[in-house]
Amino acid sequence: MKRFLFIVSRSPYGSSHALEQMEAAMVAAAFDAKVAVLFRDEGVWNVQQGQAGAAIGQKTISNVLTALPAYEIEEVYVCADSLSGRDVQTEPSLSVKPIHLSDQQALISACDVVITAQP
Amino acid sequence: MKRFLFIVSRSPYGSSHALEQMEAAMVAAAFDAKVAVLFRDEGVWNVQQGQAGAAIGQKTISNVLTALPAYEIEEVYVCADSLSGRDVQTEPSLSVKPIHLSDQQALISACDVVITAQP
Amino acid sequence: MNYALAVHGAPYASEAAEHALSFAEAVLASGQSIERVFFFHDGVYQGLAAQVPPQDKFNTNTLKRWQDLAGRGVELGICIASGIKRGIVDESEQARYELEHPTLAQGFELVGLGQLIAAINSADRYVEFPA
Amino acid sequence: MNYALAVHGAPYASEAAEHALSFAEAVLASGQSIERVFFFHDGVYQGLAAQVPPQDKFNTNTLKRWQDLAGRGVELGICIASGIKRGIVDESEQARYELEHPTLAQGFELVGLGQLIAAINSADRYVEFPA
Amino acid sequence: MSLHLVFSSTGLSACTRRRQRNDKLVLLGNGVYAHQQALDAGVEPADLYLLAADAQARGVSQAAAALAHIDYPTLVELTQQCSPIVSWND
Amino acid sequence: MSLHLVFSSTGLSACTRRRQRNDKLVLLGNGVYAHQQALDAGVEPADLYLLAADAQARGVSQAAAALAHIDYPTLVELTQQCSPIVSWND
Repeated sequence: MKRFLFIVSRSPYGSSHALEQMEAAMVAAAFDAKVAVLFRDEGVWNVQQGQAGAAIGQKTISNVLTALPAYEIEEVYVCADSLSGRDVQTEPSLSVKPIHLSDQQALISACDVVITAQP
Repeated sequence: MKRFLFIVSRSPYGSSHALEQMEAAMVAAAFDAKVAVLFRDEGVWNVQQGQAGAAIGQKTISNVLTALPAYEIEEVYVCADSLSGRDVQTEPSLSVKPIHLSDQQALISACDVVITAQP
Repeated sequence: MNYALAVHGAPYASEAAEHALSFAEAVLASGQSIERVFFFHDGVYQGLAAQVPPQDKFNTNTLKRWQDLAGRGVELGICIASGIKRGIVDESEQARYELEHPTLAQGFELVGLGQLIAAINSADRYVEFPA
Repeated sequence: MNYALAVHGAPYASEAAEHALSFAEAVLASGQSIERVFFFHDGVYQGLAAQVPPQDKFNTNTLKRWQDLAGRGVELGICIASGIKRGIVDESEQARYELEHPTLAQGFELVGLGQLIAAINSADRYVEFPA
Repeated sequence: MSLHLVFSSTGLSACTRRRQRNDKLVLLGNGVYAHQQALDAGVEPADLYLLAADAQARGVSQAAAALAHIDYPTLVELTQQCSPIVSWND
Repeated sequence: MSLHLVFSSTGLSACTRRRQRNDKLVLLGNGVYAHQQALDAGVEPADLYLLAADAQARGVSQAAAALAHIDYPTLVELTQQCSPIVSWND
């Protein structure tokens, strides 16, 4: 079975791309693939605490992300470099791990498939 | 009659937005509006010398820009700040003027309508 | 005051619809008027007929909000040049190009770029909602 | 080798079609195979039926190039979730949601996200053409 | 006096370098993340607004509590007071 | 060895910070403008490719003449030699 990495580089709500991408990650996991998720650059805002999508008639993406472990997606990373310089307060109910650039290099190389959604 | 400014911040070919925007500028000029065009950031690549859109089945945008004077669009500016740091060689058949940031501030304030096409 | 609005973003790729609709509704609520909403670039996809809103608790039906605006007399003009190349055609363009079906939603119409400039010239303000 | 391709960009908003089509044509020309092209996010607009190509000297008809690819046995799968909310529906979805006309172009089909993952699992390589 | 509608953090950079002092600036959509960046670029707090709904959706209302959070009717009022209205979404 | 497909100048920055030394990198679309930026970021000229048609359309063929300009069949060959294939288009 292949190892998938989903890289999310866009913040939520501005477009539905991050949400659609997480749906794809869950489907991959449902197919028994080994799935990791990496939030980088503006994408790190997806894990921000206190989101309330209802204010603009949208699903709250941090709530969607809390479902990842139920799909056995345990490797959820947030780029440490992207966090610095942004005032992101990580939603406490999410178990996400900061990851340094050098470890991201290794992560990407170790995967068979990298799926992104840009710009 | 109103004074229009079209701000082009995207490079050509990656999307058709710069081209569609220049069509709008020409229509505005045909309506006898006073029209200025400002290329900034990646948009400065629109005036690059030696373009050949035919290589990818597209119109060559620098050729489209040569038609601007025929529409009496004489104020065509390129952000000087955006030029520095990019190796842009301006197409010699275009009469475009480099413009500094402080003059762009004044230009924007002096216009009634600013039309952009982003991202 | 009289407003000309422009929408440059497609549904789901941008918040242009949410921003423009809420702004337009506030303009009308304040007793002011809208000369025309002009859909340009990828904004033309706002007028695609067959959009099926997600069946979630929000039931956000953006297309219906546009049509309600049209019902209140606001003209929704889709740039014909941007529209037909992307596949937004009314019955007359469908016939002209011998296409199988029209794709333009009720409440919208295809207009030329001149109608953008004319709306701006008639209006006191131009507000643009980008992609 | 066997390829799975993904297209995330809409026509005119991106070069995804030009890149993906030229790449796919080169894959086939080299004697290799394509498991499926999957259209995701705004890429679903590639399959909108009524696109009228600009009448210029280039006569680039991207939709026809996709259909030629389908004619050579390449499956063109549009993400059904991304597609129907944006207004890309086949006859069956049109009937289900009581819409006036279908909008999906010939040669394309609506498929689930599972078909993206299945294609990737069957293929040796996944290549993605972004928006 | 111009009104600048800023929809992203890169749009903010492009805007702040080209705005006149005392032009007003509204952060909308993903632009609301850039509230501190706007202050750092020298925008006076009195000239800076956030669209309340967009800040709330994104969870940045609290961090930007010192600034003016506005609704659509107030945004409409600002567009009456200012011209031209310029959008920035690089 | 990974293959990185870079479609923009900001995509290049995101990529070069996350690629392994000796991963190959192809500039496509608006990415071709960033050829000098790629060299400045430490990409070895031997690992750097431009899609010839995209460079030609944009008028940067000459400025990037020292680098390898490739066509689609060569791009297909690169995708056979490398895995995973990662797209960057921030």
